[in-house]
Amino acid sequence: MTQMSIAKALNESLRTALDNDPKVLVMGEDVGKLGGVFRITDGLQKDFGEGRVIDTPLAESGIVGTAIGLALRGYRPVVEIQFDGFVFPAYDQIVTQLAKMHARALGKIKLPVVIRIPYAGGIGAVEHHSESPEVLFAHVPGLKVITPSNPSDAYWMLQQAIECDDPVIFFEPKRRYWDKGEVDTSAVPGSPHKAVVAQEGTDLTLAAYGPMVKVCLEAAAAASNEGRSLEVVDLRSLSPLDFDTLQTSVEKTRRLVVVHEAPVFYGTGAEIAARITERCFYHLEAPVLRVGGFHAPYPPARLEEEYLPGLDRVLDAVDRALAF
Amino acid sequence: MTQMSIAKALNESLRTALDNDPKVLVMGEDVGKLGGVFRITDGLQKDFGEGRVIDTPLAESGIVGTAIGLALRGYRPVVEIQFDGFVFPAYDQIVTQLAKMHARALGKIKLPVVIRIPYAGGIGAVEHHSESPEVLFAHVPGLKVITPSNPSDAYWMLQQAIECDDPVIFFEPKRRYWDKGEVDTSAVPGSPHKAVVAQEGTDLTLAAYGPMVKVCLEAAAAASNEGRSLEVVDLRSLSPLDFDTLQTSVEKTRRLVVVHEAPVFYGTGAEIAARITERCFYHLEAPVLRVGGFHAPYPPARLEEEYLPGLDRVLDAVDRALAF
Amino acid sequence: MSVKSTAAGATPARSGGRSTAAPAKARGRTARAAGAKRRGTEPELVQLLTPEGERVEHGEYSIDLTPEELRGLYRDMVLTRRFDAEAITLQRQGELGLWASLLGQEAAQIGSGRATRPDDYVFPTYREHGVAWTRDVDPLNLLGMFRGVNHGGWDPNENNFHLYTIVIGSQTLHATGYAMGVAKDGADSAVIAYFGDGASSQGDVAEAFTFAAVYNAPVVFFCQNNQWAISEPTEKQSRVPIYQRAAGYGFPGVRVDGNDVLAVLAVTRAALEHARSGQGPMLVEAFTYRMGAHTTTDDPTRYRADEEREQWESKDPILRLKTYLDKQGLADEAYYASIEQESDVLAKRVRDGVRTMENPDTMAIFEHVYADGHALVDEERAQFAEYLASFESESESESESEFEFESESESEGAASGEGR
Amino acid sequence: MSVKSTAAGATPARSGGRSTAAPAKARGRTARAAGAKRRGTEPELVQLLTPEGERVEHGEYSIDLTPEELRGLYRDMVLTRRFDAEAITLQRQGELGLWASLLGQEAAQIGSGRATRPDDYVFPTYREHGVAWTRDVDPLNLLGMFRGVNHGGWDPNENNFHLYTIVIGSQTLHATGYAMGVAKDGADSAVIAYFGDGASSQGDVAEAFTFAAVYNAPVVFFCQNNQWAISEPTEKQSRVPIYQRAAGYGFPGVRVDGNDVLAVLAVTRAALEHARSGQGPMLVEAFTYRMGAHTTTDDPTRYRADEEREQWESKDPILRLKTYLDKQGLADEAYYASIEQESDVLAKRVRDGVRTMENPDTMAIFEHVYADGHALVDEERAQFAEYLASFESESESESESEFEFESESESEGAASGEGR
Ligand SMILES: Cc1ncc(C[n+]2csc(CCOP(=O)(O)OP(=O)(O)O)c2C)c(N)n1
Ligand SMILES: Cc1ncc(C[n+]2csc(CCOP(=O)(O)OP(=O)(O)O)c2C)c(N)n1
Ligand SMILES: [Mg+2]
Ligand SMILES: [Mg+2]
Repeated sequence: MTQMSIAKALNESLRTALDNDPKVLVMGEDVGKLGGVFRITDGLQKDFGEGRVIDTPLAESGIVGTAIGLALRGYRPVVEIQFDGFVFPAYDQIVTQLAKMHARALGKIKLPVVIRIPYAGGIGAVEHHSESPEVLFAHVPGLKVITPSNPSDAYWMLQQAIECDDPVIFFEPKRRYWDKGEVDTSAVPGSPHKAVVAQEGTDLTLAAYGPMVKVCLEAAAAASNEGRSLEVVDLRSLSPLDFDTLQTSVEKTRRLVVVHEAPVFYGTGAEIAARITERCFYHLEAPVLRVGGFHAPYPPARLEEEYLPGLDRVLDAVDRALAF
Repeated sequence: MTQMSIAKALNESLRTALDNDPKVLVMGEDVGKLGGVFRITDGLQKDFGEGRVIDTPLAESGIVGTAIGLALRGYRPVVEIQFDGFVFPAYDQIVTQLAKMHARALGKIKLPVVIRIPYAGGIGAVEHHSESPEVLFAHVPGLKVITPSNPSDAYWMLQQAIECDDPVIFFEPKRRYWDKGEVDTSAVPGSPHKAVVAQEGTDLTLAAYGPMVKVCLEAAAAASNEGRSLEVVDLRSLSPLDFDTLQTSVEKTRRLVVVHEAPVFYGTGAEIAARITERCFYHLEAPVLRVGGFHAPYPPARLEEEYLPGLDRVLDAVDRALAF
Repeated sequence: MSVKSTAAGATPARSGGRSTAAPAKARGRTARAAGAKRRGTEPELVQLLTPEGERVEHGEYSIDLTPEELRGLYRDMVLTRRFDAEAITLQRQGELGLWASLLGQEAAQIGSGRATRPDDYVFPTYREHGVAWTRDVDPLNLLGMFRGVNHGGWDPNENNFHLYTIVIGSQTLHATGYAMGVAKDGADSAVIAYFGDGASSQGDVAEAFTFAAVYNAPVVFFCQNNQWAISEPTEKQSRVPIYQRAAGYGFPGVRVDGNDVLAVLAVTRAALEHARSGQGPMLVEAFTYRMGAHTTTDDPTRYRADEEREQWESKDPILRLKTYLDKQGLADEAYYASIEQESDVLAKRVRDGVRTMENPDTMAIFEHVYADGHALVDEERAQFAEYLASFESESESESESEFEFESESESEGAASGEGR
Repeated sequence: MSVKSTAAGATPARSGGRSTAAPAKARGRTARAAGAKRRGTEPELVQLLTPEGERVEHGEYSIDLTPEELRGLYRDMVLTRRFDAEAITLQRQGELGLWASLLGQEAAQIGSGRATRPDDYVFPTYREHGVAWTRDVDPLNLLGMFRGVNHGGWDPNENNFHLYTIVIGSQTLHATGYAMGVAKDGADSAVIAYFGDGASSQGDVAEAFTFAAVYNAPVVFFCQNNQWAISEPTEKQSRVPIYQRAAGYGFPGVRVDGNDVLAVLAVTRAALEHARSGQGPMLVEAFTYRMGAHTTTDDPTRYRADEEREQWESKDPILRLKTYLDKQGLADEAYYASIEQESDVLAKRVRDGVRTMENPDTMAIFEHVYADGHALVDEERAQFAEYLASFESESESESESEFEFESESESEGAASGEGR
C-alpha cells in the first residue's frame, strides 16, 4: 500500500506493463524525453528505450493507424492522445478500423490497443483541452470505454486495459491527476467493468464516473449534514455499463441522479436514465435526473467554474428528485 | 403538387437552391458528371457548370475543411458525403471546426454549410455503407441535425438547411430514395425542427425519423387491425429535438416506443426516453421502450433483414409497453 | 523580384483537363528505348515489355525469368481474369451483391504479388483479387463480403494477406505500423500496401508516408493508378504524377508500366528488397487502366468516352505477355488450351462454391464484436434469441434452429466473462 | 536487378538523430554567395541579410527597401517582441492562463505579414502575434483566449485575419477553401496559411496541398519551421526539408532564412504574387528557431540543450537588422530610443488592457452556439438563469446581475426562432 497520485499511479502502471510484457509499447506525441505534457510517461523512455516508448509524428490518425498495424504484428500499443480535443483526427481509425477489425475478421485477429485520453475540464485551459467526448466512443460497438476516479483504479484499470484483447478507450480525469490515494500494487483487482458503491446511502443514488465522483462524494457529505443519506456509485466503465449494480442501488434508494461533465443532450446520462427507468419502473419515485454540461461548446476558462457541475448543481438536482 | 421520389425531390431542391442563390455550391466525390452514386446531383453540373458543382479529391476532411473556407468567403457549400461510413475522416473538421467556429468568433462569422449524408441500411450493401451515426453529430453543440422521411420533407428541409446560417447535418434515408410522394414546391413549409404527427392514435406513441417512419406507419396500420390505435410521430429533427410535440402526444397516449436503426446503446432513443420520462413522469403507464440496432457492427447484407427493426420487432415492443 | 523558376523542381501543370495524363502515357511508351534517362522533369515509365510484346531493357530495372516463370505469370493473369469475369457473372445472376472488377490491372497485381515472399505481408484495398491469388488465398474467401455473408472473415495471418479495406487509404497506416513492428522484430521481411490513385488524396496516406519515412519502416506503397476514382480522373487528385510525391517525404518513388507484368515484377522486387535491406519505404506507381466499371453498380458511360477504353485494349497486359511468349516460342496451343481448361475448372469451382455458400446464422450478429466479451452483447444476444424463440413457439415449425440459438447464446455468454 | 539511384530524385536521409537539420543550417549560411545554384540536391536557404548584418544578393529573390521601410520592419519586430515579453510577464503574474511565445520568430512573422496586402487573407495558428501586428489586429484581441475570457472572439473580416486555430493543421484547409472562393470571385487577392513543422505531419495539411494544387487556389502555405513541436525535433516529422514536400503535389516550395526579415519579405511577396497571378499555390518554409518554451507551461530543459539555443541567439532576427541599420547609418540612438519608448507605451497599454479585461457574463455560455437559434439552448439558458436566480433570491444580494440574466435570456430567446 502506497500513497500516490493518479498521475503517479498511471506512470507506475505503464512501467509495470512495459516490464511484464516486451510486446507493450507506449506511443504518442511528446511521450519520450518530455514524459508527456502531464508527465504520465515520465522516465519511461529513459528506462525502456526509444523502441518501446515512441515519440510519434504530430498526426493522431497516423498514431492510431500505425498502432493498429503494430497490434496486427503482435504488439500491444498504449497510445497517448495529448488532450481530449485532439482525438478527433483519429476518430475514423478508431471507429471504422480499430473497433470493427476483430469482427471483420470473424475473430481471427485481435486488436489489443489502449488509447489513453486525458479528458474533461477544470484546469483553466484554452479551447479543446477540456472536452468530455466519452459518449462518442461508448456508442460504438467494438470499443470498451473505462475511466478511473482514483489512484488505485488508475493503476489497476490501466493494467487491465493493457491486458485486454479488445481496444480500450481509457479516459483519464486530468484535473484529478494530482489527487492522492492508496494504491496496493499487489492486490487482485476486480473486473474493470463493474461499478462500485463508493459511498453507501439510502435516500437517493448519485451515479458518476471519472472527475465527477469526487464532486458526488462531496455532495453526499454535504447532504448528510442536512440529514440526507446519498449513495454514490462510481460507474468506472461506460462500455459495458454495469446496470446491475446501479439497479440494485436504485431499487434501494428509489431515486437516481446521474452526473457528468459532458453535455447532457444525448450524453451518457441519457442511456443510464433510459435503461434504469426500464429496469426499475415500479421502484422509481422520481424520474432519473441528469446534471451535466449544456448544449454549448466548453466555455473559456473564466466560465468553467460556473459551467461545470459542482456541489450546488448536484444538490439542486437532489432536491428536485426528492421533491417528487 | 407533383408526385416524385425522395431522390428526385432532393435533386429538385438542389437545383432550386443553385438557381436562387449564386453563392450555393454543391461539392463532393463524383457529384459532377456521374451525378453522385445515388444520382442526387444528376444533371446539376451540366446545368450549373464545374464552378458550382464541384468534383472534389477523394478526401473527406479536405472536402469539409475547404467547404468551411468557402463559407468564410461567403459561399454556401452543400457537401455530399458518399456514404455514412465515410464521414469519419471529416469528423474532426465537423465537430472541432464547423460546429465551434461561430462560437469561437463570438458570432461574428457564420458557417452555412450543409453536409448531406445518405445513411442507414436496407440496401444490401457491403460494410460501411449502412451505418446510422446520427447521435455522433446530434450530441455535438453547434450542429443541427435533420432527416426527412418523405419526398415533401426532402425537398423543403433541404431548402431550409441551405438557407440556415448554421451548419446542418442532413441525413438522407437512402433506402427510401425511390419512395414516391406528393411534393408541393410552392407551399410555405413549417420549421424543419418541428416534429409532426404522421398518424394520429390514442393507445401508444411511436417516435421515429428517417427510414423508420415508414416502418412505424406500417406497424400502426397492422396494429389497427388488432384494434390498437398507435400514434406515429415523425421527429424530423434530432438537434434540436421537438420534445413539445412528443410530450403532447405522450400525455395523450401515456406510452412511448422509440424506433431507430442506430445501436440502442447511447443512441438517440436514450435522450428521448430520458427527457420524456422527466417531462411526463406522472403520465407514463410504462417505461419508454426502445427498438433499434444491437451493440454490434452493422452486419453483412444477408443478415440485415433480421438485424433491422421491422414490423415484428416494433409490434413486439408495442406489446411489451402495453403489457405494463 | 521574380520567381524565375520553381524552387523545388516542381512542374506546375495546368489544372483541369485530362491533358496531364495523356502525355504521360505517350511518354511512357517512348521509354522503350533502353537506357532512357530516368531523371528528366517528365514522368517516365519503367517498361520491360512493350505493348507489342517486345522485350526491352531498362537502365535500372532488369529481370531474367525462366520460361516456366514467364508462363506462370501468364497463367496467373489468365486465371485471375477468369475468376474476375466469373464474379461479374455471379453478380449479374444475383449471387453476389456487388463486385469490384480488376479487369485491366492483372499485370499490376500479378507482377507485384509475385514479387512478394511468403514472409512478406500484404495490405490490399478491395480490388486486389490478383494479389490474393499470388498469396494462395482461396478465391472463395474474397467473395464472402461481396455476397454479403461476412465482411471478409478470412484469417489474415494464414497467407499474410490482410482483409480487404473499404474505407479509402486506411490500410496504408496499418501496413506502416505492421512494418514498424517487422523492423522492431529485426525480421527481414517487407510489407506492401496497395492503394489507388484516388486514395492518394487521403490524409491517411500522407501520414503513412510520414510515419514510414520517419521510422524507416520496410514498407512498399504500391499505388495502382488506374486513372479513375469512380467517375473522377486522376487530375482531380493530383496535377503531377503520383510517384513524385515520395521524394517530398524523403524516399524514392518510381512509375512503372502497370500493364507490363515483367516491369511490375522487377520494380516491385527491387522496392521490396530496398525495404528489406533497411533502406526504408519506397513508392511504386503502377500506371494502368481500369478497363471495366468501378463496380458492378457503376455506369462508366456517364463519365468517360469509349475510345479511351479502346485505346487501352491495345495495351492489354495478358495479350502483351502472350505475344511475347508466342514470339519467343515459349508456349504452344496445347499450353494455352491447358490454361483455358484450368480456367474452366476454377470458374466452376467458384460458381459452385458461391452458390453453396451458407448464409450466416442470425445469431452471428452478436459474434466477434469483442474478443474478451461484453455484458451488453451477452444481454442483447439472449434477449434476441428469446424474441426469435417466441415466433418459433408460436409456429412450432423450426424448433431445431431455436435450440441452436439458445445453445449458442449460452455457451458464448459463459465464455465471455468481461475484462480480466 | 538493382536500384542504382532513387527514381524521383529523392534524398533518403538517415532517420533519427538531429543530423539532417544541422547541415541544412550550415549550408544555409553558405548560400550567402550570390547566384548560388538553387537546384542542388541539398536544401538551400534564401538569404538576403547574413547573421552578421551584411546585405547579400540572391539569384532569384531580390528586394529594394527604403530606409523608412527598413526601419519599419525593425520597429515591427521590436514592438512584437516587447508585446510577447509583456504577455509572458502577465502570464507569470497570473493575468493570463497561458502564453505561446514567438520569441525568435519575429522575422518570419513580420517579413511574411508585411508581404501581405490588405485584401489578402491570413489564416494563423496560435503563435502568429507578429503577423497579427502587421494586420493591425489589436494585440489585446489576441490575449482574450490566453486569459480565458473567450476562444478568440475577434471579427476575422475586420483585418482579414482569421481566428487562432489550436487543433494542429486544420486552418490550412480553411485557407485553401477560402482561396478557392477568392478564385471563384475572380479577385486578385491571395491567402496565406501559417503552420508549423510539427503540423506538416497532419493529414489535413497534405489534403490542403492536394486541394490547392488541383484547384490551382491562390494560397501560400507558410511553414515556420522553428525546429520543435513541443519536445519533438523536426526529424520526428520529416527526414527531408519540409519545403521539398511541395514538388510532389505539383507546386513550388522554397526554404528561406526565417531569421532574415528581408529574405522572408522578398520570398513571401514573390509567393503571394505567384498566387495572385493565377499560378496557384506555393510553399514557403521559413527556417527559424523557437527561442523560448513551447508555451509558458513547457519546460524545454527536459528535452533540449541550452547550447542549441545559444547558437541561435547569434542569429537573432532583430539584432541582425539592427546591425545592418547601424552599418548603413540608417538609424541613430534617437530613433532606437523612440522605438523603446513606443515599446513601453505598448507594454503599458497591454498590461492595463489585460488587467481591466472583463470576465464574461455567466450567461455567455449560451451565446453564439448557433446563429439561427436552437430550442434546447433557449431552454437550458432559461433554466440556468432560474437556477442562478434561486441563489440570488436566497441571498438577496446581487439582484442586478439577476435581472441581467433574465433580460438577456428573454431577448435571445425571442430572437432565436429556430430554423427558417
Ligand atoms: C473514405 C472513403 N470515401 C469514399 C469512399 C467511396 N469510394 C469507394 S471506391 C472510391 C474510389 C477509389 O478510387 P481509387 O483510390 O483510385 O481506387 P480504385 O477504385 O480505382 O481501385 C470511392 C470514392 C470510400 N470507400 N471511402
Ligand atoms: C491535433 C492536435 N494534436 C496535438 C495538439 C497539441 N499540440 C499543441 S502545439 C503542438 C506542437 C506544434 O508544433 P508545430 O506545428 O511545430 O508548431 P509550433 O508550436 O512549433 O509553433 C502540439 C502537439 C494540438 N494542438 N492539436
Ligand atoms: Mg483508381
Ligand atoms: Mg514547431
